[in-house]
Amino acid sequence: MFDNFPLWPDKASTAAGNVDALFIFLVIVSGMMTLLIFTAVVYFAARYRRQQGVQAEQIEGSIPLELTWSIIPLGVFMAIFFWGAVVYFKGRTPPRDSTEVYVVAKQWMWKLEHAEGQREINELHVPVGRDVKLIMTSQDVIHSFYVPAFRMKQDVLPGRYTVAWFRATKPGTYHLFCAEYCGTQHSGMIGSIVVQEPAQYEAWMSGGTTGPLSATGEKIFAELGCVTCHRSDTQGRGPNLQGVFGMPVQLEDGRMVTADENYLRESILDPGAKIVKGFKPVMPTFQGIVSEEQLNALVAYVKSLSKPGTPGPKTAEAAPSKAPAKGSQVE
Amino acid sequence: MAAVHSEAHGETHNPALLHHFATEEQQRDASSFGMWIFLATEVMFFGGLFCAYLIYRRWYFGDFAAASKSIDAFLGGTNTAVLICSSLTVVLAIWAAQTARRALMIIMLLLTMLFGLAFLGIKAVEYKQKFDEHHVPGASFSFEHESIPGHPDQYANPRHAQIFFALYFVMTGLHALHMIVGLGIFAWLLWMAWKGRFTPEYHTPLEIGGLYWHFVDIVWIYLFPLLYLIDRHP
Amino acid sequence: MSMATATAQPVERVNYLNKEYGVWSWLLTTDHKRIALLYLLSITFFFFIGGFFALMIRLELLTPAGDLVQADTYNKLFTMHGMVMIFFFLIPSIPAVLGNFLVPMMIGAKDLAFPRVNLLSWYLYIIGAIMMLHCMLTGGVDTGWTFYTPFSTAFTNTKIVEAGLAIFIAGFSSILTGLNFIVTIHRMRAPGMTWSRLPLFIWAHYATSIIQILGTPVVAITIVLVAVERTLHLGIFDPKLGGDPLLFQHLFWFYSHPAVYIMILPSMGIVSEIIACFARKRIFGYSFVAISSISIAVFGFLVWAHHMFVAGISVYAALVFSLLSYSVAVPSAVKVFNWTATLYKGSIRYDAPMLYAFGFLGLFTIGGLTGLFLACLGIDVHVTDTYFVVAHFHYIMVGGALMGYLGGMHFWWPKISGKLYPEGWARLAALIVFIGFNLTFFPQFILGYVGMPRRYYQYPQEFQVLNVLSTAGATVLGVGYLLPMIYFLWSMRYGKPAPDNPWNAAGLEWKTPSPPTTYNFEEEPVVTWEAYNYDEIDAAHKEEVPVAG
Amino acid sequence: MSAHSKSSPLTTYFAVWGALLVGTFLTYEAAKIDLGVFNAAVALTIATTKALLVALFFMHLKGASEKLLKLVVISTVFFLLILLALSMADYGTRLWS
Repeated sequence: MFDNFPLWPDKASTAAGNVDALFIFLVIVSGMMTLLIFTAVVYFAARYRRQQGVQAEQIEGSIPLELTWSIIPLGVFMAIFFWGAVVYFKGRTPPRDSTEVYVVAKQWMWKLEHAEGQREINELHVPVGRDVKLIMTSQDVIHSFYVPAFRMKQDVLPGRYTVAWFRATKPGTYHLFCAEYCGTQHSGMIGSIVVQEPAQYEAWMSGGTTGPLSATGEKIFAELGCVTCHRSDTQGRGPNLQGVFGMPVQLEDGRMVTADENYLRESILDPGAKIVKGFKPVMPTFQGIVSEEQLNALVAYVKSLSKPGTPGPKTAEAAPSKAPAKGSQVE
Repeated sequence: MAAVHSEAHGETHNPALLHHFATEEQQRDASSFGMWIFLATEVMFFGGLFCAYLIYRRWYFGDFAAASKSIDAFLGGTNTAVLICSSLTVVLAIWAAQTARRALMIIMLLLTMLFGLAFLGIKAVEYKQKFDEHHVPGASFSFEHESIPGHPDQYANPRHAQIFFALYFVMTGLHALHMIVGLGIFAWLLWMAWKGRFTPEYHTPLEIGGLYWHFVDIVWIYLFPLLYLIDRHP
Repeated sequence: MSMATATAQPVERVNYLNKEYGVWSWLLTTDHKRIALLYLLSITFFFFIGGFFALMIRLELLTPAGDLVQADTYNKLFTMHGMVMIFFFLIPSIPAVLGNFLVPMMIGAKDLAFPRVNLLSWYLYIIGAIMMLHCMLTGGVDTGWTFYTPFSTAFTNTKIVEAGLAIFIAGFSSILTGLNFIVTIHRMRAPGMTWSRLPLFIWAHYATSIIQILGTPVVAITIVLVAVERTLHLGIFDPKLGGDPLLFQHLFWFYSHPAVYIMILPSMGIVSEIIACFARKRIFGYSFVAISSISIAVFGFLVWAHHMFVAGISVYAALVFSLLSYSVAVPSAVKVFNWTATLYKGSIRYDAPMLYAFGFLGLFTIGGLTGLFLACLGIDVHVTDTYFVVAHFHYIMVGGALMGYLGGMHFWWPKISGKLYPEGWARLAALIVFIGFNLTFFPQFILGYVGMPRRYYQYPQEFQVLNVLSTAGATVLGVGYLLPMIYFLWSMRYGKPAPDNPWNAAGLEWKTPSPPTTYNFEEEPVVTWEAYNYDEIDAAHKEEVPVAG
Repeated sequence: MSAHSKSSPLTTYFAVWGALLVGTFLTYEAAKIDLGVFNAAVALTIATTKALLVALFFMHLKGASEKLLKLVVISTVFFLLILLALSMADYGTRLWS
C-alpha cells in the first residue's frame, strides 16, 4: 500500500471484513445509480440539445414510472438497512467471556486498565484472536473510542458506561483516535492499539502488576465498609452480591432490571435510584467519594463474584486461564 | 408604512386595509392564520421543555414527586382559575366589540389585564416561597431529607430534585414571560379600544391578541398538573 | 449571452430600485424585493467571512503538524465556519433572498402577507449577525457548531452564551420568514393560481417553511437551556448533576437534521425552475416532485437520531431511526429521476443557470447516495465523525444548496438587477466551481473511510496527500465563488439592460418588468394556464418572432 | 372567519368557563387519590379536555369555516408527538438488553 496515500484502511478485526463487504456493496449500488443518472443526463443533454425548428415534446409524467423508481429504490434501501442492522447488532453485542478492559477517558488522554490489573495510557495491548470487551466512561466531556482498523467506534460518556468490543485478527500497531470533539487537544487525544500474538501478549502481561482489578476492588470494598452490609449471607442490611451480576433483579417498585455494569455503577453512586425488593434505602451515596478508577475496580469485583456461579459454554481460548477466582490474589 | 402607498389605488379603502391585500376579508384571514402559525411555533418551543420534562420525570419519578409536592398547589390552582377567568373576559371583550358595546369591551380588557397581573402576583408569591426554602437551583440549593411520597423512609435525591426545580423555573418563567408580553399586547389593545378603533366590522387585532392570550392559558392548563400535581396523595 | 428577444427598453422606467433613493428608503422599506436585496448583501458578507474561515482550515490541514495556527484558534475556526455558514448564510440564503424576491411575484401577489414582519425578520437577522460578529471578534467559540454538552455547558471558557443568543435571534428571523411564506402562499395567490398550478419553487418554499416553523423553536429552547445550564448549573444536560447529555443531542438534532432540508429544499425548487426553462418542458411528474418536497419536510422530522448511532442511544432506537432515515431517501430519489426524465425529448440549452443545475444534479446525487452509507447502521459506526461525514454534508449543503443558489442567482439576476451578466464568464465560473468542489471534497470521502476523524487540527502523516488535494481544490473553489461576485457587480454598472423575459421562461415573475415595479404587477394577474406551459409559450413565440440566431 | 360564522352566544362562553373551573377542581382533587400510573393519565385527560374547550370555543376553532386552521393544529400536535415519541424510542428502550 501507499504509505502516504492510503485508499483503504488496515483490516485487523473480525468486524472489519463485514463492514468492508457492506461498504463495497453500497459503493457498487450507489456507483451504479450514479452512473445511470449521469449517463442519462449527459446523453439527454447531448441528444436533445436545442436545434432550429425542433420543439420539446411535452410529457406529463407517468405513474407506473414514478412507482417503479420509488419502489425499487425502497427495496434496495431495505436490503441495505437489514444488512447494516445485522452488522451493527454484531458489533454492539459483546460475546460472553470476553476479556475485559476498563477505559477511562479524560481531556486529553485514554487510561486503560485490564481486568488482570495492567494499566496503560494511550496504548492498549491485546492478543490476536481473543474477544475484548471495553467498558468505558469519561471523567469530563464526551469522547469517542475509534479504531479505524477495527471499524469500531463508540462514544464515551461521563456519568455512565458504554460498551464496545472487538476481536483483533492481525498483529500490528493501529491508530486509536478520539472521534468526538472534546476541546483544545482533541486531535492530540490519540493512541495506539498494539495487537500481539498470544505468546508475546502473555509475556507482556506477565510484567509488573498490582494484581487483578477485582482484587483492588475487593480491597476498596473492605476499606469503604461495604462488607458490613453486603454480606455473603442473607443477614446483611444490603443485598448479598454473590452471583448478582448479569441476573435480573426485582426492585421495590415492582420493576425488573438486569444487573449490568451500568446498574452496578448507579447503585454505588445513586443507591436510592433502584432499591432491591425487600431492602430499605439505607445505603449512602459514594458520589464524589470514589474515583472513576476505584468505581471500575468495585464493579470488576462485584462482577467477579458471579464468575464461578455462571457455568457457561466457555471455550478454552475465550476464557483466560488467569481469570481470577473469587477473592484470590493472582501473583 | 403602508398608508403612504395607498394612493396607488384609486378606490377608497378602509384605512386599516393594507395596500397589498385585495379585500378586508383576505387581510383578516391572513392575520389570524399568521397568528395560528405563530402559535404552532410556540407549541414546539414549549415542546422541547415538555420533552425534557417527560424524560426526567420517568427517570426520577420519586424525586420529581417529592419536589412537586413542595410547591403550593393551592396557589397553582388559584392561578389556573385566574387564567381561566381572564380567558373568559377576553372572549367577552371580543363579543362586546362584535356587538358594538364599547364600554363593556373596555371593562373586559381592563379585567383581563387585572387577572393577568393577579396571576403574576401570585406567581411572585410562589417564587418567593421557593426562594426562602432554598429550592431555587444553584449554589444555595438545598433539598435534604425530603421524603418521597409513598416511601416515607426514602429521601429524594437533591440533585434530581434540582432538575425538577430547574424545569419548573424555566417552564413557569417562560410562561410568565409570555404573560408579560400578553399584558403589553392587551395594554395596546386597550388603548386602541379607548380610541374607538374597533368596530363590529373591524376588530382583527382584538381577535389575534385573544388567540395569543388563550394559547398562554392552554400552556398553563398543562403546566399546572404536570408541575404541581405529580403525586399529592398523603 | 444570446438573447432571443431584445425588445427596446425605455431607459429610465420607474422600478423598485429607483423609485426612492436614500438610506432610509432601504432601511425602512417594506417592499419584499428591497428586503431581499438587504438580505443578499448581508448573507454575501457572511459567506465570505465563512469562506475565509474555510480557507484557514484548509491551509492548516496542508501539513500533518499543527503549524499555521494554535490548536485553540483552529477549533474556533471550524466552529465559526460552521455557525456562520449554517445560521447566517445557508439557512437564510435562498428563502430570504430569492424566496423573498420571488414568492409574491410567482403567485401573483403585490407583496408578502406581512411586509413589516418581513422587515422585522431582516432586523432580527442583523441583530443576531452583529452579536455573532462581536462574539467572533472578542474571542469566539470553540465547541463546534453542534454545542455538545457537557463540553459547552461546563468545560469550555469561550463565549457560548453570546453565540447562542445570536443564533436564537437569527432563528426567530428564520421562523418569521417561514411564517410569512406559509400565510402568503395560502392567502395571497392570484385568481386562478391553484395549488396544482404553483411553480415547484413555491412548493419547495412551502415545505421549507414548515420546517422553519416547527423545527427552529426546538433548537431555540435548547439553546436557552444550554445558556441557563452554563450560567446556573441546573443539571439538565450535565451528567455530574444527574442530567443526560444525550438529551441535548436529541433536541439539537430534532432541528438540525431538518435544517439541512431548509437549505436543500429551496435549492431543489430552483433546479426545477431552471431545468423546465432550459429544456423547454413541463417538469416530468409535476405532482410527484411537488409532493416529494412536502414528504421530505415531514419525513425529515423522523430521522434525527441517525446522527447519534454511536452516541450511546439504545440499539432499538438506532434501528428505528435507521429504518426511518430511508424514508427521506425515496422522495429525494424521486426528484432526481424526475429531473432527469424532464430532459428526455427536451430542447436543451446550456446557459449558465442550466450548467449550475447540471452541477447540482451531479453533486446532489453523490451527496444523497453517500447519505445512504450514513443511514446504514453498520457503516455509520465506522464513518461517523470522520471526514466521510464532512464530505457528505458538503456535497449536500455546498454542492447541492449552494449550487442551486448560484444557479438561481444567475437565472433571476436579469430580473433582480435589470442587467445581463457576461454569459461566458458565468459558464466558466460554473465549470470552475464544479471542478474545484469535487477536488476539495471527493478526497475527503476516502480520508473518512481510511479513518481520519473530523475536527482534527493535526493528523497522522499518512493522511497528508489526500489533505493536500483537498486544500488545492479549495483554492480553485474559492476562485469559482469570487468570479460571480465580480461579474454581478460589474454587470450592475456595465451590463446590458435585461429584457423582461430574457429566457422566455414561464412563470408570473417574468411577466413583470425587469426590474419589477414596487407592486410587481400593473394589475392583478389572472392565471388560466398550468405551470411550465412551455409548449404554449414556444408556439406563441414561433408565430410572433422567428427564432433568432 | 369567526365574524362571519354567528358569534358564539354568551351562554356557551359561560358554560365553557364553568366547565374549565370544574376541570381545574377535578384535576386538583384527583391528584390526592392514589391511582398509580393512572394519576398521570387522568391529569392529562382533564388537561387535554380543557385545552380543547379553550381552542374550540374561546379560540373559535369550532366555528372556523375552513379546515385549514384545524389542519394547522392537528399537524402541530402531530409533530410535537413525534418529538416526544421518538425521543422515548431511545429512553424507553435503553434498559432493554
